[in-house]
Amino acid sequence: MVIPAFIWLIWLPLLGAPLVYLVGRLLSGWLARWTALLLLLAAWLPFAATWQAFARHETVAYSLGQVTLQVDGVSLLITAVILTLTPLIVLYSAHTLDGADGSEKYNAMLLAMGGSMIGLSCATDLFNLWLWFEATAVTSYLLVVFYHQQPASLEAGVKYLVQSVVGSVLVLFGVALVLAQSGTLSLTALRQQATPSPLLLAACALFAVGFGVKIALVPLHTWLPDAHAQAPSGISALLSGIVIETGLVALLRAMAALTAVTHTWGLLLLMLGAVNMLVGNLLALPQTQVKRLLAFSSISHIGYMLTGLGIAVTSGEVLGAQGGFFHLLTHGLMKGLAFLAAGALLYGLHTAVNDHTPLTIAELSGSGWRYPLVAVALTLALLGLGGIPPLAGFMSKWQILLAGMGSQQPVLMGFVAFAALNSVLSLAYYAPMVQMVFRREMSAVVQNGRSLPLTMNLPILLLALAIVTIGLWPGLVTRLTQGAGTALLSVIGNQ
Amino acid sequence: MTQTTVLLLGAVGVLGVGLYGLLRLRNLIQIIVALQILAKAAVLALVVAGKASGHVNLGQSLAVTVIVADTVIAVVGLALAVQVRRRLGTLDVKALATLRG
Amino acid sequence: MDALQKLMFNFFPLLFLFPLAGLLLNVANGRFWHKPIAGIIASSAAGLSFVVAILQWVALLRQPDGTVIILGTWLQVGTLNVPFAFQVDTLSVTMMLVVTGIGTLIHLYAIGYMYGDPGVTRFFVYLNLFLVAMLLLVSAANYPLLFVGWEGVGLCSYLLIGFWFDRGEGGTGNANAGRKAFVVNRVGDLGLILAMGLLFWQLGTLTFDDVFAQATAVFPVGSPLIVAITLLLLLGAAGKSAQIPLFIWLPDAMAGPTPVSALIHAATMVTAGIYLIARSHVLFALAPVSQTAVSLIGASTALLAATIATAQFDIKRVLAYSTISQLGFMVAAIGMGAYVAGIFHLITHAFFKALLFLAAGSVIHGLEHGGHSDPVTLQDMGQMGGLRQRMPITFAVYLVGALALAGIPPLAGFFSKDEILAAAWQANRAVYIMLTLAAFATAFYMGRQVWLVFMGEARSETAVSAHESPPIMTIPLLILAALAIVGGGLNLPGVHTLGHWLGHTLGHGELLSFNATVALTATLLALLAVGLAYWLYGRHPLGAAATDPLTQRLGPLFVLFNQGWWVNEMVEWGIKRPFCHLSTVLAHSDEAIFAWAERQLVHTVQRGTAVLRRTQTGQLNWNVAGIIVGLLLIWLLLRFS
Amino acid sequence: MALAVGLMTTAVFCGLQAMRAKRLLTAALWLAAVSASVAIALYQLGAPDVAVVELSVGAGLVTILFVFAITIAGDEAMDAPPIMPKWASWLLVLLAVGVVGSAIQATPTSSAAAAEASFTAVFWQERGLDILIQIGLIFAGVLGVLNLLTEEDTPTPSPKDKVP
Repeated sequence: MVIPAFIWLIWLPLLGAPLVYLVGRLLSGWLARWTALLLLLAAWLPFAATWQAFARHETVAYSLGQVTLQVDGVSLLITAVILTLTPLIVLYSAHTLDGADGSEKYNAMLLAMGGSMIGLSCATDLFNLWLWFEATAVTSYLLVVFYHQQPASLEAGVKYLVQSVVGSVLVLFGVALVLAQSGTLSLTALRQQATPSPLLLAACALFAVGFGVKIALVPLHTWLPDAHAQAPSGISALLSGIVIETGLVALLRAMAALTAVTHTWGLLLLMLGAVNMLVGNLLALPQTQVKRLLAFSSISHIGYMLTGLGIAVTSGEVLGAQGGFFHLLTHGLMKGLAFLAAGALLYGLHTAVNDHTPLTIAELSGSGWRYPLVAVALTLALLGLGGIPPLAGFMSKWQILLAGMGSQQPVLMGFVAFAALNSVLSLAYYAPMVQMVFRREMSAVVQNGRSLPLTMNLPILLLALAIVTIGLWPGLVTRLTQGAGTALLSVIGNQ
Repeated sequence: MTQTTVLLLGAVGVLGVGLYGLLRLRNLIQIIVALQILAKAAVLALVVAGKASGHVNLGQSLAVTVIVADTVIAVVGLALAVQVRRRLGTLDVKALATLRG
Repeated sequence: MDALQKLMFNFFPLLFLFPLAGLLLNVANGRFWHKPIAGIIASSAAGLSFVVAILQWVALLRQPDGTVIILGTWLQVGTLNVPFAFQVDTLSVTMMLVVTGIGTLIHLYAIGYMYGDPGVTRFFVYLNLFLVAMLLLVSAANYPLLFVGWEGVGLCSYLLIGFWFDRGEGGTGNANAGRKAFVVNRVGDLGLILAMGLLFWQLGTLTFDDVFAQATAVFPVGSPLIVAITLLLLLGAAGKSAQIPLFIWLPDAMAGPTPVSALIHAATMVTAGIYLIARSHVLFALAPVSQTAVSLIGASTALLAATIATAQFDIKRVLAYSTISQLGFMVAAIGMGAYVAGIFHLITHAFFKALLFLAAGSVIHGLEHGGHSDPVTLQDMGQMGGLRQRMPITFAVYLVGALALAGIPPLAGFFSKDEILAAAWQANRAVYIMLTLAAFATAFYMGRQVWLVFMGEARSETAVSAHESPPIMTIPLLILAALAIVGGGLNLPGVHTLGHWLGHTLGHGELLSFNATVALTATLLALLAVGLAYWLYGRHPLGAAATDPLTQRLGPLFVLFNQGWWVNEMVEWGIKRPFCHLSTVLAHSDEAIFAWAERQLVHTVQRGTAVLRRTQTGQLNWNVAGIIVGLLLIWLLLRFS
Repeated sequence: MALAVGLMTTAVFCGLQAMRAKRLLTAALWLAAVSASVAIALYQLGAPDVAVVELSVGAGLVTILFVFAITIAGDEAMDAPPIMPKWASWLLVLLAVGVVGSAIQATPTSSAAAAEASFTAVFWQERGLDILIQIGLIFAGVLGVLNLLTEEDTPTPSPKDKVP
């Protein structure tokens, strides 16, 4: 059997992980880092090949035994975001890890996490999906507590671990219920033969809750602000930018297979989305720590994605799915950038001078004059997150809004109006941060701040450019988001 | 009521015990015990489900995978608990509530 | 389109590129060169942009139907195609000329005004950024692009109001003012977003030409949907243009540096709402209800704000309320379909209100260099007086501005205001009466201000030591004063230059004939008001410790012996007291009501936040409980929906 | 049938004991008992292979791990009162169990054992991909634990002084 190129998208990072570890162990951490970087960049080659095959409308699939991995639009989108963010984060973390113990473990786990997330996005078997999900989760726990000397990291790690494990056991219970009822685990087969029954309905609820813990659906979100704020900044970027989104993909895959069981899951997504937006925004409002504020804002951004996807599921509006996935992509880049920039400031202002307390918003005062590049990038990211045109975040929210309006259903229009209101008010916490950055007076910590290494500035610059470019030419990524949107609609069927 | 139903209900019961433990316990290692109990429930449920649908061997192989995965989780959790004990001097999760609001 | 015209249109992108280049230069190099250079670069950028706008104007003179310039694709999703398209027609070019022209003068003035401020580079960066956004707003050829500019100017306004974030009440007053402006504006923006959503839903396009072409076919006159769309647009306009009930942010916005007040909060940004309604006039024509709503809101804003302005003591607050009131005139005009009159007043108002603000800035600047720096004292008219001799140029130009605003012929304000009043006379008597009363109050408070600030004797040491501002500030003032004098010539009755010009975009047919009765009434009322002001403030210059006679009854003996007591009593009880009381009461009640509403809103949000924060206990056990509650909720939702 | 009920009752009982245990070591031993009763149930069900794995790994290896961890971390006395009120915990647990349990009432019984490949074939071939991922999972776990247990020269708080 010919092994299709996309398998290398998964194997390259997964097999690369032990390699990187060994290189780091036996030779040097520096070499290990460059190996990791090289592997991740090399993964773009199979990506290009897969993209081409996909564009030719070939079925890109690979079976081992009875388990099949298959690429569709959603997997391509997720893979693109992973392959963009992960190498940048390897580069970004280089300086903070230099000389620290275990940099090779960090990079190896980063690779493993990337590989398992790509695998997750390709899974077509319910149990296989869970297993990839579990692999992603285990690597992410360990990355959250990478700085295990700090009590706060441990605290966040413990909460993350316990809540995630509860969620994953619930998913597993759902898998068991599905197996008991239908005797198959293949998502395609399930889609064809699932019929409404209390057992499958309970399974739906278990999937929603189990994956919902990872996505941080309110009220399952309590771990997120701790984990995302306490993790090393590069990991925070990855967690907020992509890990919670892969949870969303897993949820969509599982629920889409059971569409026949419950026609109301689109409404469920919309309602959860509305609650997430509101609660995320309200909780972000009083925050005084930069990273914690960003973490809470992730909760509300998941809400926008859910709104777009919910519109697609309820009304069959492809624009909604496209908008939801577009927001997934832009949020990945913007939140990634925001965390990287905040992390760079945290490094320059605190960590580099051996202060391990969190960075507060007040301490940002005047940092714009000391770190112009980082400050401008942070501003772009924050304003983009707040939906100020013409940045990327506005474009994706705008598509969701249009989808809701275009559906011509009053309920959906109500939901998008609520989303617009939330977006409008979210600036109440983004804007003061921007203003603080460009204040004239430098805070004491800014005056003592250390300069930032090139390896930190470069990823920030690249991501900032990407956001501005996507904002000005959203057409660049339309093919990705369109593919993902069509993929979702084709599996739930146009009702 | 058939044997499979009884066992499946039993699995739900064990799940409930685990959840109860997570709500009530304060000792981190004991919380990991509760997580293990949850995992037992899932293992049992998978095999019973396989049996009920006539794919007992499929259920078995999934269950083996789950046992392995949950052992990894137990190891990670225990290592974390040991670290917590070393850094904070206690296993009480109440001490792990500095991040809030 | 002939070759020359085409060539001039080719220059169009430079309109944005100059200010963009200016701000990038300043951002990149601001740290390295001397402060005044930042101002010079920013001003040149604005000036060059003005030249480009003139080129567009010349091009349109040859063939006035206008064109759409497409610079590339921007958004292409599903059926929606939004290009980077710019509308160059008589309306947008008029706005461009106002924005860049006044903008350039204010940039120049700001070089002097901001001299020595440590944040001067940042100031000019924001100012250039504002120009880019404002030009985008007025030249966009579709709603999303307009919205980009709309948000951009809002952001700049926020940044500039809070420019001196460390000043103001309790050290955070200015920052709070910025936030207030931002939030109120965003409420308006929500209206605009939803209006765009509804338009796209019904028409499947957001390009101006297509929307207007299809709207007449799709919407029957007065259909609920078009009424909803136009009312949402009105909400957007009310936010930006400070109309009832969203005007509360503008007076507080005066916390920003004075050039900002002149440029953003008087001459350009606040007129964006008027531009939006004028641009969407086809939609409003389909919804007579909304038109009536627009004109009533405009007229009541005009009257309310004018009464409040009579009872203010801060020199800039008087002008701020006056701006709200004049914006009300414009809104009322376009609500009645008198688009040309509205835009005409927009232009003349830009001249004389920018002039007044800058002159007020010159006063503040003059006092500041007298050695005092407390902004509250500096702007208190009670502490001024007698500046006529010490700041002669400022006094002269201020007088011109005040007379123009008061509507004294033949200054600019007379012609434009008269046209609005004439339109109101024909369209709606209630609106006419409100606007006439507002015009009367306008003349009165301007008279009061001139006397309090410039006439009489200095009432404080600060005022004694004041001196004239440098030429870099006074020259823009003189130019603006000249414009405020001759500005009325743009649209003389019977000639209608502006009417014909804008007619190419807004539709011909609305050329109001000169209404002698209205004009005479307005002029007489204005003179009467000025006379009243003189009678109160001019005949007996206030002493250093004297209070404003408006707040306190005049000494009864003095009144009794000089005027005959019954006349005085009649004036006192019949006109003056009620008038003053009304204005103070309005000023207070209005602030009280809005403050109450604001407090309630803030309180609710805070309470909600506090409750939510308590759920984030940080206790692992409670977190697991959250998961179980989530399971139950989701199951219920799936089971019973 | 009766055996199944008995085994399940035992499992739930042992689980509750593990939750109530005042010493960590006792809790770990009760956990092993749960594991054992589950393993017997699995065997009864006709799944001997997984029963063996559950006994050796679940009851054996995991218990050893717990004993190790408890030895390192110390067997703290647990007399602190729980944070959640008892009634609330019971209510939530019963509701959750009720939701899932009520769905199970109607378990299908298509136990007409389909012709199925042997356990070995299913495990090693049909689900081969799962095994590969498991290896990745184990690798990640090992790496992480190695990192977590790296000794630093930061002072370790003595067992007596607790964080205030």
